[in-house]
Amino acid sequence: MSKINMQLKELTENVGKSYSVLQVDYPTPNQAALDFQPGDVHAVLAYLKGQGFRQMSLLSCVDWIEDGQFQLVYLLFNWEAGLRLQVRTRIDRANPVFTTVTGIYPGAKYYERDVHEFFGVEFNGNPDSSKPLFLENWDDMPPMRKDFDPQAYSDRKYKAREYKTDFNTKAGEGQ
Amino acid sequence: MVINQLPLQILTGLAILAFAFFWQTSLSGITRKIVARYHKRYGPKWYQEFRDIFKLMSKTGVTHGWVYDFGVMMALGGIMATVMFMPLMKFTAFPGFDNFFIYVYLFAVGMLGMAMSAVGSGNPLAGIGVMRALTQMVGYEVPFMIVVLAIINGHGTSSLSQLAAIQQQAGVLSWNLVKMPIGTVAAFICLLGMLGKKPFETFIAPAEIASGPMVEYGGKQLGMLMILHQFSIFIEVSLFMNLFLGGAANPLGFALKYMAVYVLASLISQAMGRFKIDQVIKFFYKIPIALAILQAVMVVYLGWGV
Amino acid sequence: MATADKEKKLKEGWEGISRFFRANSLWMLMYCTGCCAIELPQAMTSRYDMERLGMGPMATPRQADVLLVTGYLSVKTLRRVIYAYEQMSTPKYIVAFGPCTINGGIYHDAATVIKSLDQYLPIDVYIAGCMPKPEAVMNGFQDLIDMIKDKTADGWKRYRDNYDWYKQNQIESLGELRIKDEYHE
Amino acid sequence: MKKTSIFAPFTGWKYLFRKPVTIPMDDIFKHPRESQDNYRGFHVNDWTKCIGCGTCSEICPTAAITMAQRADVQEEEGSLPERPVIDYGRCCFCGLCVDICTSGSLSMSKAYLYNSPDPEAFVSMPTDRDITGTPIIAGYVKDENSDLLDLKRKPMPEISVEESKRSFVEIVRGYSAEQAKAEAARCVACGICTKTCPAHMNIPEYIESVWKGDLKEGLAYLYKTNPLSAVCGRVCTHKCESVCSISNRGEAIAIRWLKRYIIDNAPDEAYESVVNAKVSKPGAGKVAIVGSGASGLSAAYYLGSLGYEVDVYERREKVGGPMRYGVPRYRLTDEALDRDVSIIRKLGVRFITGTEVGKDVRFEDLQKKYDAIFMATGYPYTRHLKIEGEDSRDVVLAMEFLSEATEYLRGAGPMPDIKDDVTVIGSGNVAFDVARTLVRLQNEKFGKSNVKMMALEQRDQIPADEEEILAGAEEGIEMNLGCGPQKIEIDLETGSVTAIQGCVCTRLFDENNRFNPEFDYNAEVCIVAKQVYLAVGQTSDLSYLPESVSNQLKMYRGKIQVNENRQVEGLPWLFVGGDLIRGMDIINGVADGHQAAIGIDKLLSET
Amino acid sequence: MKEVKLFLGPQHPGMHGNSSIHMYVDGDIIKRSYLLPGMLHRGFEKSMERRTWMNNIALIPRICVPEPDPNEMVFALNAEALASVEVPERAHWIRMLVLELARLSAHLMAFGGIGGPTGLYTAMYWAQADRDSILTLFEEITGQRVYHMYITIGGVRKDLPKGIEKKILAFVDDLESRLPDYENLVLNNPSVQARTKDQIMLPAEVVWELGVTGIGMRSSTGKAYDLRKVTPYARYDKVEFDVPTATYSDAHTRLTLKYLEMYQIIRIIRQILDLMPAGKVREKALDGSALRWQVPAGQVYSAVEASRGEYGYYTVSTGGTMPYRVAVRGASFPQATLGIEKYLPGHRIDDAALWFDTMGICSPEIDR
Repeated sequence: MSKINMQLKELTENVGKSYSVLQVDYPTPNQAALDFQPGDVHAVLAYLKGQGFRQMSLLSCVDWIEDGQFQLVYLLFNWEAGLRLQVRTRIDRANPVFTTVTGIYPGAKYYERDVHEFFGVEFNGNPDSSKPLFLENWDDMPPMRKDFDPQAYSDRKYKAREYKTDFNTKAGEGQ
Repeated sequence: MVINQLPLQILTGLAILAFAFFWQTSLSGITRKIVARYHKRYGPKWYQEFRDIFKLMSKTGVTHGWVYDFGVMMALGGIMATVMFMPLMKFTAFPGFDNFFIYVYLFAVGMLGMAMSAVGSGNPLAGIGVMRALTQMVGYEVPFMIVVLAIINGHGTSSLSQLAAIQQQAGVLSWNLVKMPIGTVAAFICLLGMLGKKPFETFIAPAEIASGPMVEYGGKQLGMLMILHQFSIFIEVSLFMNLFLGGAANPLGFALKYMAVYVLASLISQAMGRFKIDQVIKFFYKIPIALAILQAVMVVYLGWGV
Repeated sequence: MATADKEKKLKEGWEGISRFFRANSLWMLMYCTGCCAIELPQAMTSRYDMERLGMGPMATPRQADVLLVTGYLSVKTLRRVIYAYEQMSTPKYIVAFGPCTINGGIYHDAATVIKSLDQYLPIDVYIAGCMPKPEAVMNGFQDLIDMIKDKTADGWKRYRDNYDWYKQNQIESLGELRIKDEYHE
Repeated sequence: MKKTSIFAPFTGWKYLFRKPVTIPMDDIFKHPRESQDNYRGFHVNDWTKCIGCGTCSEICPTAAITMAQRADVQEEEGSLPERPVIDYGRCCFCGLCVDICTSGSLSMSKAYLYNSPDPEAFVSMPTDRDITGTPIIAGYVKDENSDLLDLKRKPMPEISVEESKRSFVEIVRGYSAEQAKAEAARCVACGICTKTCPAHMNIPEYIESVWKGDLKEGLAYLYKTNPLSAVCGRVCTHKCESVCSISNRGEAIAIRWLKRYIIDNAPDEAYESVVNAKVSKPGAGKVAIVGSGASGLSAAYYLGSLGYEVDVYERREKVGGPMRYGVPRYRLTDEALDRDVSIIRKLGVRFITGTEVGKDVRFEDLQKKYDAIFMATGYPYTRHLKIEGEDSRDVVLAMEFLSEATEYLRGAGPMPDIKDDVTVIGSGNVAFDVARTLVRLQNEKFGKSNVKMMALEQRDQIPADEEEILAGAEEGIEMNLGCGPQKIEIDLETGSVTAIQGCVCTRLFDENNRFNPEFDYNAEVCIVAKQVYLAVGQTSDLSYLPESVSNQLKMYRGKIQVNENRQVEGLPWLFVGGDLIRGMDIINGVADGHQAAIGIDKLLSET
Repeated sequence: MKEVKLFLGPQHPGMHGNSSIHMYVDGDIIKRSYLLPGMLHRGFEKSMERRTWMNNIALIPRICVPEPDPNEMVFALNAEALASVEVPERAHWIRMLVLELARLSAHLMAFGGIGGPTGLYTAMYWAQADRDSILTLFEEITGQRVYHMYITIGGVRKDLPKGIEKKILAFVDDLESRLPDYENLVLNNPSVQARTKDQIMLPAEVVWELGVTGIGMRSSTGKAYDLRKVTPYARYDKVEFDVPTATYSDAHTRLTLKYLEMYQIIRIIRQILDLMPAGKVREKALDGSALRWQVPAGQVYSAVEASRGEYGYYTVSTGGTMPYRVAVRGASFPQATLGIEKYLPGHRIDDAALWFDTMGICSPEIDR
């Protein structure tokens, strides 16, 4: 892996001065992953937006079922410098509630709905966050959770085809 | 009119009706092939339109209430009546009854039936389509009427066969196309509007209102609508031909002139996008109306082109 | 007896003529339900020019003869497909594209995608390939045309005759057929 | 950019007069256009190449491929009678099955037209025709870039030849954890090896354990079918590797080395759990095992773990038989063997060493004392050649020599009397063991080596393992192939060997594929040697059996006939295994021991 | 007048793909609207967690149907970043070639697709025919017309077939000579301009608010915000090309940029064919057979510039044979969801389909 972008390094150091960064990681030379306490996220995002990270590319969620946590990942991008940041935080899986960031990044509204629908994370302050979006008449747990088995659900709900042609041959039957 | 001539007249009218159907339906197919060449392809068989219509007639129909059913019948009846009055080459089913205003009146019956039926289907898109169609009618009727009134004024008659006869006196030079080119252009633009050719396809607009008035039609009703469509094209193109291209004295002339008008309209349609309804109105009240008034002034006050 | 025979013959004759017209004028419903729809524009436009078969796209189910199920159907789409199919006027046909309609295809383990379409709707022709090339699509339609001529394209009759069975399957997988929520009041 | 103009769109009308780009109808319907090369159409399977490994079914991202059992497929080593069936109601035409196909039998045709009103028609078993049934035009085939198998074996760390030929240090060092994981990752878990392995070891399973890093589980899998894994992990003839599906196009998985990796690296508590595995109902009865070779130890382990009282009789001082006294140390260390033996010992099995049945204890006494007897005395004696000069003191027998050599190395005996110019007759694994041991001993004694080998076989017929042949050549062994010894020249004065006279062998097997060499007596070969080592096969000695027993034994081609439980017909208490019933091979012995244990358990638990 | 509810889609000729816009209209003016997605929801992200790294290559092209290759590219980029794989030089260039051809085909489709909402079907007929030539090239390069499954972890699946360079060159030469026809038909057509000029605006503030990328972003900000320039991947730093930009983003500008980009794509393709080195096309960096490939643990996001904008995957691996989590950033997600809710109202019904089209919305990537 080539050298890590200096500007990015500087930036993460600066963030570290004002906020408590739990962990820093550089998956690629111009991408940094920063972990924060849930409480810090909004302030950090607001700060970063002022630092040129004007675009939130994606809000995603990872289900760390063994740790009993959901990890929220805000992917920010700085178009001027070509730098990308993962702002990550972990929240309790049993009581998945977080506060919306639509005040900082209005574009997050539908990503939050997406995360709510697929993981069941509530976003306080997002008026539509609990409305269904992609799914209709959904009658199971949020489907992106790790303990959801789509195969079992599918087998239960939708009949698969049972072919009548049997290609197995027993002795003496062969062509 | 003598009473005992009526059966014969009706027979002639039916013959014209039959001819109109076969001619226009075939021509629609042929035009599809020509347009296909513009698309860099071959297109369907020339008799494809017949297949479509007969197929639709063989399907089951759906009803959305009596207004819907009655409207279709009324529209088709009105249009068929209009066709029967149309002079075809030298034949006229009801001599003396080929006054321009008769078509305008009878045609309106058909349109009204169509509008009733479409609204009767209850689909909001159909409603929007009908509204758009009527709005568009307001748009193109005004310039068209001005041009036609100028012609009537200039030639002193409103009988289509007589207007055609007048234009046939001195060959091409006596056509209104030559005598009143500006008005012809205006009228041709209006013809595009009447035919629903782009850029004036707004009331069909599949991408916006899912084919508008036709949205709820299927099976037999749609078949009738297609027949109606062919007849109305026949009426509109024939009108234009009789008014500006000197009608037709012989089958060849008829075929050539008719084809020229219809194919040109279709080709223009394929090279154009569609306007929005407000743009349609603005357009008609800007360019064609200006041209039409100019022509009317030239004819009525300056006496040019008479 | 003689008149009955005559009537029967007449009816058959009319049926035969109808079939000829139906076979050569198939209007498809423009409904892109899944990925296989991406080859339909190719098939319909200049390169393959499907209009030569007398086929054309239609804007609404009422006008169409053929419903194309282009690949996988999520349950959300299936509801709408059933709705569209029931609106079409008979005779109507369904052509199913790709493996997903036969046995679930690559989405066989997805929670929102149905597996075998013939549980819910009657299929007249299946076309193999992921996705079928435009030529395969056209050959599939040619098969449908031949079937219409042979009177074997009778999916709509099957649907009518086994309506309860189809409905039951639909309800089993979909819960309710017509959604009533804030989006569909 | 040009200017906007009302006439701009009409310039396109020029296409009205140009040829359309449309494909003619005939090219679509009558004779459809051929796809481009490389097209991923419908599947074609070359049944002559297909081995039924099912890897296609494993990789399939849509679970479209199932394997059908086919009775019309010849049962062969290295293949399963199964063939893929493809569900085109699933297939996504990705071609991953083609890319991973171990034998290269799967490919795709260029066909793309297939439709049917019947969904049943979309499942097909590809043969040389695809689902369309028309003669195929080849489409997608894999190449080295798209191949999804790893055809290259991870190299095994070994000590250098220079070092190895001067010492008896184990040549192979064994995989590191990363190497073992990487090697295990190559496996496609087809299970063809399991079928071929005489002991039917759970090979894919324990390889998967290595790959997952779960050595405890791996060890449990090993002990399910083979208690001599430490030995087999080093010196097994690995028939499994020769049928490995990867070996169709690449290098087989190093199954033996992975087994060794488990044994060498499994934590001690894993062994504990193996030993302490509880049996639901301990067996009751006493079993005598005669001989402590592979089959004897194997039977002892399984019987011991079932709770039987087991006594193993061994004529030598230490248990292990040929594993102790035959296989040289550079291939199999005593420590490895001791490890296996210690596990067996922990099960409560008693080893009665230095006691030869028939001499120190009578067979009839055993018969009285025990409920069942497992006879696993093997082939401990070297076969003679029966040629002139064979009885010279400079003609040494292989087994005897190896035994002396191993005793010397463990410090229990003197250095064998070797000379600086020797020839080994034979080309089996034993011959190579002898030759390579000689190289080392000569290096030790003389500082240089001069070992020759003489064999009837040609290079491609040599029965020894390929790696033995290569290593032997590397160590400087001179091979004289395709000639049979006729006479050993002896210096009449000193009585010592001077050379071997032989002649060229023209044929090894006759039409019936039976061993029946023919010689060209005019083409003579003479190899100078001061000592000749005979390694042309071994033989058994059943003289310890009383007549009442030996009369009842049925022999066929020198082997005792037994039923599937290794039970002698007519003598239900007598079980036989190992070399006595089939070819000499440790893994065969292990399998026999296991099977016999099952048979004995059945016998004793039923009575 | 009372508000009437209209549906644009899922079954609607103006709707590209299977998606639905619900509109409350007053007269012809849309008062409220929102997207009802999910008709194409297949649970990709879940399916990807259930398939091995290689099997995912077969699955993911389906996320965006008109332009599937960016999927394969970002997936491979993520796996390569996690496993620190160096891709062979030639593979980089082949990837670029495939991506550019895919971009060209997507642009042609979108450019011709303007024929739907504006009624200029001729554009569609022409563009689709040219697109077919690209698909035929794809068939020869990759083995399939639409779902190529070609870019894979460590490189590409197969080397280019012999003689393909000539065919590609012949095609781009031919297309370039005919591009002015498209310009005349669409861009210079007054009737199309009437529909597109000064219509369906996308101001820069809205771009930043929603997070719109791609042509939408470049057409309003006036800056070369193209990931190929900003964070070059593959070998985009070795080829010369311009990124057309504008500061006034109406539908016509966006169409024009799309048109201009086609020239740039052709320029890039020519350079690729010129500069492409010989050599290996695939580095088999992951141990073992594809059944047991494991990618080291880590969390990484990669994005490429698709025809519609920034297209990215966020991949989480825990070192297993399957990705632990993959999140897909569809390039058109922001404008299709929040954009329709906030900025479609106020337009006329006539413009809804055109709005959907010129914003570059692709429904399968939104639904996943």
